[in-house]
Amino acid sequence: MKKHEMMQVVKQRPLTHNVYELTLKGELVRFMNEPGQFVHIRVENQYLPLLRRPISIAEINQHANEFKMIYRAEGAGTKLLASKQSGEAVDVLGPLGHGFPTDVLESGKTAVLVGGGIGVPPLYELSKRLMAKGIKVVHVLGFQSAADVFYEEEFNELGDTHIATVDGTLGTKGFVTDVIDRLQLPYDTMFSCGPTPMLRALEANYSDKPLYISLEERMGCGIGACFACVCRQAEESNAYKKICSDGPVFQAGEVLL
Amino acid sequence: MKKHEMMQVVKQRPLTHNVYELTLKGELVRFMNEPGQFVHIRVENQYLPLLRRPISIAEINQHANEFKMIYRAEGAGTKLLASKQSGEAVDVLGPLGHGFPTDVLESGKTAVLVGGGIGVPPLYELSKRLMAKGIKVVHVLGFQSAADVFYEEEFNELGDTHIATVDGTLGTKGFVTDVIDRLQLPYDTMFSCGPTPMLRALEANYSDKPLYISLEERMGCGIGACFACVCRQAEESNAYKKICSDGPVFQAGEVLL
Amino acid sequence: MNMLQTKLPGLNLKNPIMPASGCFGFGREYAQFYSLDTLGAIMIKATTAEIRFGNPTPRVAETQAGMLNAIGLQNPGLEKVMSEELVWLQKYDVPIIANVAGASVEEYVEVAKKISTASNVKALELNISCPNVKEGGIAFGVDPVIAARLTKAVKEVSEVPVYVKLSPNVSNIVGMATAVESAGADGLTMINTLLGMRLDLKTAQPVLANGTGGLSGPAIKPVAIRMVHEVSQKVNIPIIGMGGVTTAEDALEFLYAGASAVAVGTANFVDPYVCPTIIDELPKLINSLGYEHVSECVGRSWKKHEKAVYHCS
Amino acid sequence: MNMLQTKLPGLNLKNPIMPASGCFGFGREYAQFYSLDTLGAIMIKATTAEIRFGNPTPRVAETQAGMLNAIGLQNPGLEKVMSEELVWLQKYDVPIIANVAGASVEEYVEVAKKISTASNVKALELNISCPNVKEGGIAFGVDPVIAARLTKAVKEVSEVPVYVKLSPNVSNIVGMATAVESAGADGLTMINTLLGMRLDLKTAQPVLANGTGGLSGPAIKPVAIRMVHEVSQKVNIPIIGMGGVTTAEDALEFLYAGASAVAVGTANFVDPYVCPTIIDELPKLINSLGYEHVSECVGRSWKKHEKAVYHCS
Ligand SMILES: Cc1cc2nc3c(=O)[nH]c(=O)nc-3n(C[C@H](O)[C@H](O)[C@H](O)COP(=O)(O)OP(=O)(O)OC[C@H]3O[C@@H](n4cnc5c(N)ncnc54)[C@H](O)[C@@H]3O)c2cc1C
Ligand SMILES: Cc1cc2nc3c(=O)[nH]c(=O)nc-3n(C[C@H](O)[C@H](O)[C@H](O)COP(=O)(O)OP(=O)(O)OC[C@H]3O[C@@H](n4cnc5c(N)ncnc54)[C@H](O)[C@@H]3O)c2cc1C
Ligand SMILES: Cc1cc2nc3c(=O)[nH]c(=O)nc-3n(C[C@H](O)[C@H](O)[C@H](O)COP(=O)(O)O)c2cc1C
Ligand SMILES: Cc1cc2nc3c(=O)[nH]c(=O)nc-3n(C[C@H](O)[C@H](O)[C@H](O)COP(=O)(O)O)c2cc1C
Ligand code: FES
Ligand code: FES
Repeated sequence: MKKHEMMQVVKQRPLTHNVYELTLKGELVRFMNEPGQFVHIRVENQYLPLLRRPISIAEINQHANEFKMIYRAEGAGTKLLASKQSGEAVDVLGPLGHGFPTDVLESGKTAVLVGGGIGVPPLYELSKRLMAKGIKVVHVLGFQSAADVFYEEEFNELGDTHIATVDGTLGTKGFVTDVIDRLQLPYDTMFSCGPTPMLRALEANYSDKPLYISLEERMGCGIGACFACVCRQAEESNAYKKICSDGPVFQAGEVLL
Repeated sequence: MKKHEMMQVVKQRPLTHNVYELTLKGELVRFMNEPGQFVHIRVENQYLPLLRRPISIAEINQHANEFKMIYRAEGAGTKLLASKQSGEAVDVLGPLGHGFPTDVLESGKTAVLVGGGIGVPPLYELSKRLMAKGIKVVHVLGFQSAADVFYEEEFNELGDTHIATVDGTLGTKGFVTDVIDRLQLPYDTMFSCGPTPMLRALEANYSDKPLYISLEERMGCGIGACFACVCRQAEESNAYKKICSDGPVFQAGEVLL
Repeated sequence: MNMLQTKLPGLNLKNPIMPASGCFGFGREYAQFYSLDTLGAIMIKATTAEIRFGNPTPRVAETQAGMLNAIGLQNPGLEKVMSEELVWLQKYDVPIIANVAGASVEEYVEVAKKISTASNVKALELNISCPNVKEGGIAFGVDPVIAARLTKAVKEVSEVPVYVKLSPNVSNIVGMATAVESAGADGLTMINTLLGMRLDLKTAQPVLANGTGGLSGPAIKPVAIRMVHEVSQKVNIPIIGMGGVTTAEDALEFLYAGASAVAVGTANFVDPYVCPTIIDELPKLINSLGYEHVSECVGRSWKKHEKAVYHCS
Repeated sequence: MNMLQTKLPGLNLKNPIMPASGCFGFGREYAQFYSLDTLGAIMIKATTAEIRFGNPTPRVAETQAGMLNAIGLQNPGLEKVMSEELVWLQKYDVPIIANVAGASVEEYVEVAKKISTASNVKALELNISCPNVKEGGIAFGVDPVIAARLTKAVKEVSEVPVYVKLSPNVSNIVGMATAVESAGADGLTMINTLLGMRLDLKTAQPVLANGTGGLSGPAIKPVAIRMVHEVSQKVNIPIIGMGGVTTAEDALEFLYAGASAVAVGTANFVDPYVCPTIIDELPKLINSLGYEHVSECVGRSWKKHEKAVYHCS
């Protein structure tokens, strides 16, 4: 299985003051078949930055051999990535890890997709796939502030989309959990990606129904070889799962948050 | 005195398979008034390569605020430099050091300029200035092979130009000293830049008349602060000169080769 | 003849290039990218008697031309390594160097005794130098007397040659090397990581949950080269060199310094194909410099060789 | 009040940023770029009793995010440094820290005694750790007993506070630090360079004529941060931290680790304006993180501070 390619930049587009959408083209797209997987990006063919950067796959277009990722340009690596122009190549390893299961729901059921900040992107491909299967999707997306919101329209086209901002500048003031509690919506399965405190809150409050969460951790190899990204398995004290290769998506309860 | 500037690339042009001519434009050119001085170039605004690269000033065009340097793209730094395109900027420190004295000769006298390989470039501006003063210039330039020769025509326009190649593919087969011995030309002062063994041979054989040599050494700061580029002074055992700030041009006998 | 063929105690290597311990797991992941048969050997992840979770996360941090790690010897434990990982590796024609760790001499001895009986384990690598293990690992790595005692104890039970992995965090690396040589070590591997730290700008706290971690990658290569150069002149056992190797040129620099073989760690994370690429390019590189066999390069920085092969112009 | 003002034994600094010894000569060259009044202090090049030529060239080699140097303590000698360099420096309002070196305790004592009488020399920096001096410097730097003896001898004759510069090439940096503290050191400066080597691909020989050299630059910062973090928790004298500082962020990391002031070495070669740039940016940086004075940052990685200033989102 081919996992490594110099992929072509098709488009680089700012979504907010510091969030970018990058469209890449190449053969690897053929292997991208699970929402929630990620790619491991080498930004420079140099020693600075040395390590690859893990970024979720946000949208897959098999037809055009293209995929999109959405990322926040914050540190050295992602800032450099944001400077890549159409026509340049980006060194991609992936798709990696295990994504969100879409076969746990039948047509007609309802899924709630809960995203926090830069955890929102992988939910987009997931939502598209769920909708294509006839599943009703509701999105609850949390951001710091109105200026940080992205993809609201795109999600709106797929299903109801509720925004929460910490400072109240858009949508509900507060956290995603405030929205979910307020909505009181009947749903069958919840899918989520975002900061760990958010995931913990979801696990604490909505574990009565199936809940899938996508985790983040600092990575070395990104493929399961270095033990950098490990979390404890819930049941056994020293047993562990690797987020990069066993995850990043786990069922709530499978691992300790 | 201003010594540092982000200078604009005006032109980048290959002269041989691995030698390039780079034309830069900027205010620093105003301070370039001595043939044989050098600039200290930071190729990347990163930590790789970390150190600056010393490169001689090959031609000064005060009128256009431009100067040329000619360099061999061999290691990491110079290869990167060769990739700089017109419109990009290059971080330049200089002009640095002390160059060839042109006031040691009067109009009507004869100067022999002896260059070896990538030591040839600084002799070009020197030759132009000597010629402008009415001094007769004769050039003896040594290279590995015909494929390595550059600026033959340019030098020819200023004065007689004799080429030596180690493999005999152009001009005299052998070293510059072979040419000088053969020519037996009457001259008043010799100026030289090239590999140390060449300079040693010149010093050994032609010290009866004034001889000025330009030295090379690995550099740290390039301005005299780090003691990386030091050579011994001939007369006193522990006395020293810094090539970057006391040189790179010395009179033969001033320092130990 | 194969110009990369390299013979070391217990090891008959197709080539002198191998992934370093902890940077290649037990090989499964990289087997997705290329056949492990390509490799000279594989240094597997440190194995302890029982399953270990290791340190809390974050466990890695990037630095200038390097990285810090504080994995903390996480591994599935001796039994699983033997029954699952080593058995799985048997399908490849590649010698395994088992990295042995523990919190006590007894644990080292237990792991060494058992793991050295696995059919594809051709040598042990005694990890006395992991800076991330608090219970005693660090003391083993910086004290020549303890290191020698441990080496001796393991030698007594091991079925295969024992290489001792040296820590660079010492005043006197030659003293450590000669101490374990006298205690019976068959070879040395060096260097392990330099102890380092990175602080987060916003929180002022260490990026690694463990506080300190081991520095690896290109940044440490000059230190590694210096130590291999020093030690190789003072011992009569071979050295497997490592620290920052990313290219065939880097590998050759280690051979020149005095290493007989070279391991590649961090670079695997950057480029999963780095080992086969180096194996591919090394013969061309040494040929271009006038050598006919990789062994001619070993120790060339300090050995007097009869034949001067390269003529600088 | 000046938010960068820093008080250390003997030193009343406008700001905690200063060029490191050996990377700034005696200031003349950088005075062409900016007024030396800008600097917190200046650590001048190591001074010995007599003029020294130092090591043969080449003396520097580039490495990944670092450089090796083997200058070998070249300097014009005590008399010239005092009569020419220090006198020239008097025109600036900047305290000088004189880096003192020698081949014997007697030489250190001689230099320390005389140079500490210069009116602008406000402190000495005892260079016990230069890895490029063969006659004994290295032994001073790795042996706590000798280091303590030397510190004591110099303290007895010095007219100004004495800072001891620690070598990172040791197993136990805390042991070295506490040894010189007990011997009377008023402060520490750390770290000096890591001993390293680079080999030339074509000749197989070391690039440096001296063979080994000292590794400096961004590559070594994680090691320096770790050592400052470790030592600052174990001593009661202030530390001037250094090793790879290139930006205000790097300087802040050293303060967090436990340094009270920060020196900049190699980065001066890359960007002659690096010190004034850091001095300019440091106040903005610490303000943006919620601090009002640079001293609030010192040791923040391990100290319990009353007021939590930054709130991560
Ligand atoms: C499975 C997975 C999927 C992700 N998907 C996305 C995404 O779709 N969009 C997005 O913007 N971000 C995503 N992230 C986070 C992203 O990896 C980090 O923002 C990025 O690595 C930071 O790099 P930098 O160069 O900006 O920061 P630097 O500060 O230069 O990074 C230094 C080091 O820390 C690591 N690091 C820093 N922050 C994080 C983090 N939050 N998680 C993991 N490693 C980190 C970097 O990879 C690098 O090794 C994902 C992380 C994981 C693990
Ligand atoms: C005063 C002076 C003037 C020079 N003028 C010219 C010129 O006009 N044209 C030209 O092509 N070359 C010139 N050189 C040589 C030039 O500096 C080196 O070729 C260049 O630094 C090599 O850099 P690299 O990135 O190719 O090599 P790398 O191998 O990447 O260099 C590694 C390190 O070694 C140093 N280094 C390597 N070779 C030399 C060398 N021969 N001299 C000094 N430092 C070296 C580099 O500066 C760098 O610090 C001059 C050198 C000096 C001292
Ligand atoms: C993530 C990681 C894990 C490591 N784990 C081990 C280990 O388990 N045992 C060991 O002896 N060395 C371990 N090392 C050290 C490497 O084997 C190697 O000695 C070191 O990283 C230097 O080589 P490099 O610069 O090529 O990475 C580890 C290194 C890294 C980066
Ligand atoms: C070229 C050079 C010369 C140095 N000379 C001295 C010296 O004379 N005395 C000394 O104590 N340290 C000397 N050092 C060490 C520096 O002062 C500093 O401790 C070290 O370089 C780490 O800092 P950096 O990474 O910022 O360069 C020298 C360093 C370099 C690079
Ligand atoms: S990042 Fe290496 S195991 Fe997950
Ligand atoms: S290069 Fe620093 S003194 Fe000449």
